Amino acid sequence: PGPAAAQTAAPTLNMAVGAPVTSLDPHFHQLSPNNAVAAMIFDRLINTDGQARMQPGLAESWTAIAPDVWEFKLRRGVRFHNGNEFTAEDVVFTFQRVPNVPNSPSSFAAFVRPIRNVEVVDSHTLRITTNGPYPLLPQDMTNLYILDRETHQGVTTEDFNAGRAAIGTGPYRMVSHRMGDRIEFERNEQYFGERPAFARVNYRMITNDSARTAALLAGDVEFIDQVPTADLARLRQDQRLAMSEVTGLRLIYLAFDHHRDDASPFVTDAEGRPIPRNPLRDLRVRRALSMAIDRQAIVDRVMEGAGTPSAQFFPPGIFSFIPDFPAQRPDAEGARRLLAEAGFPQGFRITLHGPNDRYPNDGRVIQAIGQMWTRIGVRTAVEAQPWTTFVARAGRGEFSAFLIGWGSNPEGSHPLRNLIATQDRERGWGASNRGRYSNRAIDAQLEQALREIDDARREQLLIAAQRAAFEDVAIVPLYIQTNIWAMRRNLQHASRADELTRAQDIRPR
Amino acid sequence: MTVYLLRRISQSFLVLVAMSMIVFVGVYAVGDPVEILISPDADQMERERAIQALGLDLPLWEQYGVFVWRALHGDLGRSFVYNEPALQLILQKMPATLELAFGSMFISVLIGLPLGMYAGLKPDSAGSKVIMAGSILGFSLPTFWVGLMLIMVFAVQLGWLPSTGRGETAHFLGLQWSFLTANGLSHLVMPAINLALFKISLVIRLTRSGVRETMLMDYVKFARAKGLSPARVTFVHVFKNILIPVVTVVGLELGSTIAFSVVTESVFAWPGMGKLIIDSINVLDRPVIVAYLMIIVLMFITINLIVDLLYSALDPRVRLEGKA
Amino acid sequence: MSGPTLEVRNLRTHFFTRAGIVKAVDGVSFTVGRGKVLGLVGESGSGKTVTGFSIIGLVDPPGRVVEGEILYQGRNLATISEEEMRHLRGNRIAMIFQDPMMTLNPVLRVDTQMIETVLAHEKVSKDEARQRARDALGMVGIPSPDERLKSYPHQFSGGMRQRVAIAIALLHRPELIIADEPTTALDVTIQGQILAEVQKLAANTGTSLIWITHDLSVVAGLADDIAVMYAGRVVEDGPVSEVLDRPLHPYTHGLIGSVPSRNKRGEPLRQIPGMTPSLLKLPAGCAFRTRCPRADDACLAEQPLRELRPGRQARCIHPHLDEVPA
Amino acid sequence: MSEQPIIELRGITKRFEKKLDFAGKIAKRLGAPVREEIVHAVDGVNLSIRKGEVVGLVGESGCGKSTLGRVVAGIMPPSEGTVLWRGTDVNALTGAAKKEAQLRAQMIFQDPYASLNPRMKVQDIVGEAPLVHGITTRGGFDEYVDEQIRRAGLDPAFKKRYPHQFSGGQRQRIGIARALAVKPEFIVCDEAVAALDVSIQAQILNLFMKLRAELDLTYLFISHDLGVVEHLSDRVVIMYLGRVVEQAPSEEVFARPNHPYTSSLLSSVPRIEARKRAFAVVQGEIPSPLNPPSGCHFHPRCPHATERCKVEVPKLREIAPGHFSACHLNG
Amino acid sequence: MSDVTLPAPAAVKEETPFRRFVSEFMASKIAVGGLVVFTIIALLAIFAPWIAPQNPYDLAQLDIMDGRLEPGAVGGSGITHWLGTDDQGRDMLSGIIYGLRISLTVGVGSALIACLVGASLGLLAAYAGGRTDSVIMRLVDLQLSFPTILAALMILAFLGKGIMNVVIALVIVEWAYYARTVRGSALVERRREYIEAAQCLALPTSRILFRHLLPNCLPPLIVVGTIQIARAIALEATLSFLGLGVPITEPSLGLLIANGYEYMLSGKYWISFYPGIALLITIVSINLMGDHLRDVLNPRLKK
Ligand SMILES: Nc1ncnc2c1ncn2[C@@H]1O[C@H](COP(=O)(O)OP(=O)(O)OP(=O)(O)O)[C@@H](O)[C@H]1O
Ligand SMILES: Nc1ncnc2c1ncn2[C@@H]1O[C@H](COP(=O)(O)OP(=O)(O)OP(=O)(O)O)[C@@H](O)[C@H]1O
Ligand SMILES: [Mg+2]
Ligand SMILES: [Mg+2]
Repeated sequence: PGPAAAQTAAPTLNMAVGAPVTSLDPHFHQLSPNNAVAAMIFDRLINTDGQARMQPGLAESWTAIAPDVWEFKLRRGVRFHNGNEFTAEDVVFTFQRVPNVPNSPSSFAAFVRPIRNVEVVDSHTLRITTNGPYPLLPQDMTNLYILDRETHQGVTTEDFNAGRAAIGTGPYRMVSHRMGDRIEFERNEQYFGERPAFARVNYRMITNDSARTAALLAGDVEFIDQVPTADLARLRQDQRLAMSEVTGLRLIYLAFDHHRDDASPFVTDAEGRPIPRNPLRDLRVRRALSMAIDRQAIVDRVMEGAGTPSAQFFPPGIFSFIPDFPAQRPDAEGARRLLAEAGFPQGFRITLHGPNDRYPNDGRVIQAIGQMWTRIGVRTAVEAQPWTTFVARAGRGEFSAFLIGWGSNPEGSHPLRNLIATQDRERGWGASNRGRYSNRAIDAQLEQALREIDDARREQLLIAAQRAAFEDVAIVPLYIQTNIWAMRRNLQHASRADELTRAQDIRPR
Repeated sequence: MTVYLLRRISQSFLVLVAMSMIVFVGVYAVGDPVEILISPDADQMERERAIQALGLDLPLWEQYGVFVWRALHGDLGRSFVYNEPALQLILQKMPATLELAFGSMFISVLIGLPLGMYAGLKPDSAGSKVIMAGSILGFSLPTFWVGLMLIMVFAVQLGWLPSTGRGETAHFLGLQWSFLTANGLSHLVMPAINLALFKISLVIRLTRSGVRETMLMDYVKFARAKGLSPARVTFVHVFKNILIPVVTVVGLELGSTIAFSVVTESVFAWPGMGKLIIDSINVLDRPVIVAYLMIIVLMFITINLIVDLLYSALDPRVRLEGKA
Repeated sequence: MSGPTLEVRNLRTHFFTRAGIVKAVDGVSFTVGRGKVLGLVGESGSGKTVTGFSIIGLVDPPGRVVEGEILYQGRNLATISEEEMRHLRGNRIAMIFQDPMMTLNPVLRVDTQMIETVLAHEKVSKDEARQRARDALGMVGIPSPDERLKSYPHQFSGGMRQRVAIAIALLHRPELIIADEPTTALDVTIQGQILAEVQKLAANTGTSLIWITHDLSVVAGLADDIAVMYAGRVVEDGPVSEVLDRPLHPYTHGLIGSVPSRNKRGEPLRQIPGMTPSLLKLPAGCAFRTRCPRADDACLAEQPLRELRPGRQARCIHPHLDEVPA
Repeated sequence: MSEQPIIELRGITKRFEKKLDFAGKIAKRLGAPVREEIVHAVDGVNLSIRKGEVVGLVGESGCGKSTLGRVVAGIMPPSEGTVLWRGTDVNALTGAAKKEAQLRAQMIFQDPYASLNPRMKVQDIVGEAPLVHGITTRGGFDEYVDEQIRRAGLDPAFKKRYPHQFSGGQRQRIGIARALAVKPEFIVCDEAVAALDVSIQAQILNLFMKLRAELDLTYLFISHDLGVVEHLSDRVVIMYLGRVVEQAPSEEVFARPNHPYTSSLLSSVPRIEARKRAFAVVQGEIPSPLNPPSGCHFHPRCPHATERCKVEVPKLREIAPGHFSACHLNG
Repeated sequence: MSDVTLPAPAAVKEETPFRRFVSEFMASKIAVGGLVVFTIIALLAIFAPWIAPQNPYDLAQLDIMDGRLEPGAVGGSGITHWLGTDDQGRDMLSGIIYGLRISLTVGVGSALIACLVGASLGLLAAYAGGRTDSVIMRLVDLQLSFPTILAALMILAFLGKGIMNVVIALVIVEWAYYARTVRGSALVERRREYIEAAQCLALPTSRILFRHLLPNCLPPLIVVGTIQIARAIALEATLSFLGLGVPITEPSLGLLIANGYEYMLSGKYWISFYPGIALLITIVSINLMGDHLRDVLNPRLKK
């Protein structure tokens, strides 16, 4: 059946997502589910495609006219849902609002902080001056949703949630919103870009994994995201269903206590006595622990194939991917040898921590790693706990080794700056460097890359810095998650590496 | 009566204060909401700004003081996550939970009372043994497991009922209710049954033991000695007496159902308060947690009060003045 | 005047318990004449209450009437259907229970409990039934019956509750009232009041009464005839004055002897040695044998109720034929 | 009979108050019809009992007999007044002396089923207190308990049994053994035979009298059965709504009752000698102790009541040697 | 005087309350069935290390390559997994036997401790009355309106993870039920004459409380106890479902079920089904006993 037939048959799309949308205010809380919905209602200057590559959005083009000056040419004839025209003033207004959203627990302010000055050249041209050379400005612009100066003057988060202010230029307009339950959308017939396939969308939130799958199987919804890996095999076999998959941008990795020279809190010797020095400071030990892990087995057995073993942040095809750096092969023998070299022929004991409600199968993965480490003589106790308690303790550096994940912007500087770089309050580096890894050489390379406007040269610098970090086992990358959506057979979906689930990506087959 | 109410109110007030303090200290100990809420790539500056924006920079006792001060003015704080008044958030979700709780209570009484009466009147019959053994199943299996089983059978396999969600709603008293539409009602059935299972067992058990004890009372025998029909003896003399414990326990259960239908709500994606509180606990959204508990405590107190009043309506021997 | 209101012949009611068969009533016979008061006395546990329940057919399992005839105006109540029995109960035969605190349903108003009794046996309007209830309350001397009808039992004192129970028994002007120790739980002054009511009643309406008690003094003042029970059997019966003044059976003799007013002040009371045997294993022959000063081997044989004097029967081989208790 | 009273009650008053709590006080301020509820269970009772005497305490249900008994037995402190034990104030004592005084007065309860702990063996019920108080030792325990049980007329072979295995009369004997085991001099019998059958009642009453003779015990015998009291007591005290209305030697009371209440009480008692008699009705309902009538409490039911009875509380006055009565009719 | 010493009541054998209780309990076939099943379960749990084919808590004995094997399959280490394996390659049969152990420890342990705490407080409340009573009962109210999950989270935060901490969480949740029950019956028992008799005998208060009052409040306590054991086991399962239960490497029955829950839609029924059956049997057996206990211990139903 052609698209037209499918459309008349099902003008409404019922879809369910696994993470609740907490706010329709696009500048209130940086959270994937919120961003996905914002991307349906609003637009950004620069959009991203399924592979996280930049595409013209409300800006038709952008160029660096000086190392610290960017010029954006805006699209003409774009109108907000209420008919107001989109102009450069709206962008300026948006930049002003972003840092001033009251009570925001996780604001978007960091994206406008590098901006020193915005100059409106004409109604559809902007010149943005940054504090020093800032190559990441376009990347930052992919995160900011543009509001209308007239409409959104003085509106509050509640106005967005109530629908009064949920007015953008995006492909859908919001019809109704029941917090934490569902949002109903209607197609924006005036949309400047590709016309979405469905006239109405019923966007439901079903947080329980099995319930979401059941809703799809029962036919209550036609499309779901975050397909639980346990159900993959069954869903793949189901003739009525189709899947859409893409390797994402979220790396699951292990972090170690690099911070303590003396005893690390959850490490003891093979007999359970304290060890006065922290073995995890020894590169050989870290290598051994990484080597002991059979990533392919974890991906196959625990993740049911929904992942790609990796030794670095990104999958191929992403800017600053290290081409000749394959995932570590398991080598228990080699690992034992390295341990012996490092002075632990009997191994030692360690507790591996991790969350049990954050990433798919997180609790299972740490158990599997526990098995593998125990097999090379590192007797591992495994402790999983809810993210709520886990993350604060991890942040305070209370653990010796723990599993955690990181979803990157598609640019090596992003994970490097946050996970690897030495913690530095001034520069805002190392925010999530919970193992307190520190390597001055890498810091220097990163600093240089962050001033390099030329993409090719910047990529080389970033590759070198990443390589150095992984060779020093700053963290132990495990695998990159695959994002999976499931739908009725008569639908198709343009998958997205950035995990956003949006109605405009779904079309009848 | 007035004294009784006053006493209840003053005691309730103390309970509220104690509860809010426990929650404040408890949530503080569990973790740091900023760690959970903030984007992981936010730098230190961002973090500090967020901490300040949420008022978490003050010492705990000062935060508590601010809370109390505002609470006395009717403001229970704003949600960290939703940036909406916590009270409003909770009240939005309340109808969903209320109808689920009342639905399940209704089912459990509808099924439990007759079965319990039967089991009590004929304690040695095979039927009553089956009922009693069956009622154990009601609380043997974890709710989440039974819930998914229901979905599998009735939604996925048979396709009789919708799997999850709340369905269409209709306006009534300015709120959205799903029991008023056929579609909404069909959504309500399964979660309500899931939640009712435990209560059905409870009601059966209570009713049975109540009937057995009441049947032995002299006044039942005297009623028979008056020549009343067995039906009148059972449905007037016995029934009204067993209603007393049943109403008490069902009332208290209603409270805990409203408060803690967390698991059922999450399995059936039922957008009620239970899901709100578990979500809020997961992100340590303290204003919502505190406001929620305040409301729950108040609700418990109110339900207790209503139960007591009902109790005295049903049992004329109980005079409220006499109770401590 | 035709025959007696009630004639019980060789009634046996047994309880089939796990521990064994409890022969609570084991061959009881007596007759209640029209308008007469029969006092049924005996020790605690001797089967008085069970006899009463057997008559109105309310013996609960594991108990059962296993033998005997209960002839009420010629009909054998032991064999009629439950439905027929129900129409007699509360209507022609009424019962008043021992404990006034427990006989009225605490959660129903007094009027409900009275009106339902009227409606159970007669098709009358609710208002008429209420009128009847009010009259009955007035009859037993409850002041302002209209208000009292609207009360709950707990708002009444014990004596008033017992009077309500009596009023309920009177609603249909029954031919027979079985009163099971209705004053045992009450004070002497209140007891006096109730006894006065009952007397008035029997005199005015011609109702027959079975008055169950173990208080001989009450029976003395109230009854025409008396039947003494011991261990599930009637051991002696006859007119009140006869039995009390010239008891035949040693048990009756002992019982009367223990009443304090029959003893000299300050001296030890006369007492029956030993205690009531368990109904589960009664000694063979005369059940009183083990406690009886006159017992001998002859008592090992079963004794029938024999007429020893005109109108006087007793179940004893060695009756007190000549002595008069002090 | 010796001269000094073994026990003397002076102005004993016992009130049961339901005080207003904080909420109640506020409600009262707000005009709610609440008030403190006070039951004058015992109201200014004076009584002295000589060694070896049996004093019968008679009255209607709820008139305060048990409460007075409990005060005398030391289970309850009086609200006002003093209990003098051989001339010393019991409440002024402390420590060992107090315990000693407590043990000298014991109580036997009405309900033979409720007054024994169903989960204790007879030997523990009887022997626990003597052991705790050092009256006997572990070694001498068995012998001591046997002796107590035997004295109460039970077979010591049954001391390892539990109360439910005994009949009412036997249970009452266990209660007696328990009281006697701490070697009391004075025993309060609170309706100790009310729950028993006439034939068993006779056994227990005989036991009381035998023990009195053997152990030189003094009794306060509470009952509403005038027949029993008449048989047993040397002196009778009659109470009405918390007050003593008449007090006289036994023969005197039954022969010449003075107070109208006593007369009506006596006339209500059924007697085995009286055949087919007409029962008399005492006028009026028993008043609530919560809200007792003014003046003489009995006036609403009294056939001879005058205006004075409604306002003035009559004093207990000696109208004949040893015969006291509280009635205005006595002039 | 022949009449002073009464003859013995005609009882055949020495009957203690306990013996009588046992004989009455044994009279019900269903209750005995429950007892037998429960005994078997308890023995399985106690002797788990000698019975289970594998130590499911030893990570060294697990291999994820054996994960999710079907019932009856033979794993890499040569063990036949009669009930299949879970995602970690844990033998389900061993997991269930060990899981029973934890579930019973948690259920019985928490019920016992909660009973101890609750009963003492309830007793105190009833005996002392007045302000003590009010304070304790308001605490009970507070507890009953406090969400289990939040309580468990707080304990997790204060004390970290572990079986003992789950027990503590359950105790904190459950003591209030016991306190309420005991107070209720103690209020009645306190007015009995045998308590007055004990006071009259000048026995110390503690003795009166624990030797006289407490034993007479036991029957309702035992009944509540059997129900609460079942409830505690089920509650632990729910906590595990929410990620707040026992450590994941030492799964209880509840955690096994919660783990298998995710596989229920995928056809790998055994991961959740068999532990579910084991839990069902355990709870049913406890409650069959409890139900009958309730009847045996209820004096009003006896004649
Ligand atoms: N349901 C029953 N099961 C077994 N035995 C019973 C039952 N009901 C009564 N009995 C037995 O029947 C016997 C007679 O009991 P009944 O109540 O008639 O005595 P009673 O003469 O009325 O005594 P009381 O003066 O104490 O009321 C008693 O021994 C009692 O134990
Ligand atoms: N603990 C108490 N609290 C409140 N009031 C009480 C208490 N104990 C007794 N009373 C009241 O005190 C009054 C006297 O009671 P008491 O038990 O002394 O009477 P009694 O003469 O022994 O009655 P009975 O003959 O029924 O045993 C009654 O009105 C009773 O309600
Ligand atoms: Mg009887
Ligand atoms: Mg008394």
